[in-house]
Amino acid sequence: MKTLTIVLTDGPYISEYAEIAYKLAEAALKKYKVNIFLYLDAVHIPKKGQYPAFFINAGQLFSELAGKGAVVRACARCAGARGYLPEKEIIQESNCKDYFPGIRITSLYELSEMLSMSDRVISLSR
Amino acid sequence: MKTLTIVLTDGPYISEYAEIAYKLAEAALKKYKVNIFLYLDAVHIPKKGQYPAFFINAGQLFSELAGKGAVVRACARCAGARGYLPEKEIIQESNCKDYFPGIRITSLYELSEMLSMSDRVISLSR
Amino acid sequence: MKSVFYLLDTAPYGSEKAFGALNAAAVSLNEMDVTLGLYGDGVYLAIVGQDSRKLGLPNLGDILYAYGELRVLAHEPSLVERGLFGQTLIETIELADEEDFFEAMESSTYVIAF
Amino acid sequence: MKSVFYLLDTAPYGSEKAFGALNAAAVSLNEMDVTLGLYGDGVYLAIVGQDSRKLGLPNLGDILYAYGELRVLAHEPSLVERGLFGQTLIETIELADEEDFFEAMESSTYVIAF
Amino acid sequence: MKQEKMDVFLLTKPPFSPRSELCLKLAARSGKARIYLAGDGVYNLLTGIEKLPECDVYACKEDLEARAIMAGEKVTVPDDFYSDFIEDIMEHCRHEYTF
Amino acid sequence: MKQEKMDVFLLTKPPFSPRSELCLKLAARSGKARIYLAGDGVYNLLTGIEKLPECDVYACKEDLEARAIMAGEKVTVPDDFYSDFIEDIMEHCRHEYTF
Repeated sequence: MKTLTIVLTDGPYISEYAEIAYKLAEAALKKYKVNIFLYLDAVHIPKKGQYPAFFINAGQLFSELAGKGAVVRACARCAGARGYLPEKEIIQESNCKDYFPGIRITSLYELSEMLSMSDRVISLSR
Repeated sequence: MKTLTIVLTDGPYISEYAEIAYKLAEAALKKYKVNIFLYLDAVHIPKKGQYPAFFINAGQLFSELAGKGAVVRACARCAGARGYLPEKEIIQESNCKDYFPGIRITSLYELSEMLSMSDRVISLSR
Repeated sequence: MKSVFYLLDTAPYGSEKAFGALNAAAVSLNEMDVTLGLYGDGVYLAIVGQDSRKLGLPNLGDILYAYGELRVLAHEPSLVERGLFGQTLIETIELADEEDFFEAMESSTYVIAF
Repeated sequence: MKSVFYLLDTAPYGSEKAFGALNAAAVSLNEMDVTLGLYGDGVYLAIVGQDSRKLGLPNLGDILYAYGELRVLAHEPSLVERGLFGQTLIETIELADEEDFFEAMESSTYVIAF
Repeated sequence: MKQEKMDVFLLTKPPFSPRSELCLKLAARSGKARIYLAGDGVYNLLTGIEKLPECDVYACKEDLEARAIMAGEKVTVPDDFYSDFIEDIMEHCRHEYTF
Repeated sequence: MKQEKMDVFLLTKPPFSPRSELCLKLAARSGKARIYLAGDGVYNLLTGIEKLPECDVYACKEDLEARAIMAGEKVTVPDDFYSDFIEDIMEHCRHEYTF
């Protein structure tokens, strides 16, 4: 099965990229393996407890993607800087208690591995 | 005493504006009243638990400004969308348990009040 | 009365900034003279007939109509450059040439850029 | 071996993107052919003598030196436009005219823009 | 006869942004380009992106509606924009670019 | 004689960004402008911002050092950039702008 990797660098709401990435990933998951790497501000996307009165909950969208089989990973350096810390214990497929289920914090080397295992790559950033 | 209001829209680390705003506010506090309104992505700045290995902790900087008398407020709509919720109880001058001391979530009307009470306004955004 | 000029130079929908500028302008209406200045990519907000339901986003054109008392200026050279001069624009929006646009900024107490 | 072209078009220090692009390029070095392409405002990263200690930020020039094996291309027309053509540039950086720069993008397996 | 593969571009920035201009330059060099316009990328229809030679232009329906942009005759507006784009980049393309 | 007050600009964007160009246009109209360059704004020294007529240009030392930009003779590099800027906008200016 072919693999698509999506690299994101924006947080939710401020730009449309989290939603566009969701639509791309959802379409791709019907036939392909999908990796999503959350870099820089994109590590805010999986934060629990979002109440976007006027928008669609971005954390929920990405958790849903993980539930459908997408591998969603956040950069450890970017996440740590922004106050999201990995823990040893994995609960609901996540190693960060502030994150939605299914989304984990990993080293930046995971981006490199994702790329080397991919067929196509999409990057979205402001 | 004259009043300066600073309006921010970027989160920490992704841009230099949190640090520039800190330097502006610190200089202004020696002689003036300072208001800071955190709008859009800037509501991420006061998040607790930041470990920016290569940068200066932005949350700490803004908490320090609040300690020196700056009025630091975050937009309720933007904060809620991003998972920061106000509570009734005020602990350490903050109404959000995810925020550094001294920084509160308020309605956007507070921006308008800050402006009408100010002598000068600075806005910083990408 | 103090006056505030909100400068919006980002396209609507792709970024939250247009929504943010509209909300900020709306809450200031009671206390100050408010102008929303559309400049650069901000002028796309002026196009009539926006329908954002399928994106699940607030309709920014409707918000503009809802605050009819808000003065909205669109920078004409930005409109022309973007191929918008022939388009039907939201009728509450005033076109301003560069001179008038800059004068509106200069005569405001504050200029806030998003 | 797969190849990845990281496109950096943002100025260093004012944004985390340059630091992010350098780190991403560094971790890919073992597994792929990596090129960092400086384009538009990204070319400011090429200036020699950066000293960011007083800003409390990592020195991006030093990071470039530390990964000497990383191929870094600077888009010459962007340099010229920004008044950088006479400046001393970090010596590990290759200047590329538009044709060579675009060819490097086209011949890479992936292009990732930050 | 072997069908020559195309280059596929996803453009989400409005006209005149440095990324849009880079996208247009690479598309012009391609000889066989398909440009998918999503998000603020649909504003490129106001400045005539569909007139580029040897380029097919696709635009996302929901993004057109939100922004009140009309797609002319030369522009394809698929029923399922994202599925078509994914199919193109995964199966039918020489190189994919996102701007 | 009454000293005419100046317009004060804080510019943190590099050259050619739409905000920088707007800043330069307003400064050119001012007749008495003082431009403070901080952050990526100091890159404007490479494109001759200090040559604008009726403009004083100030640049932030730490931002110059980080970016390895030299300030020419016509540019003031204060010991305490932010204090000077605050003093100017709070006490000595007709209008302040930040870009």
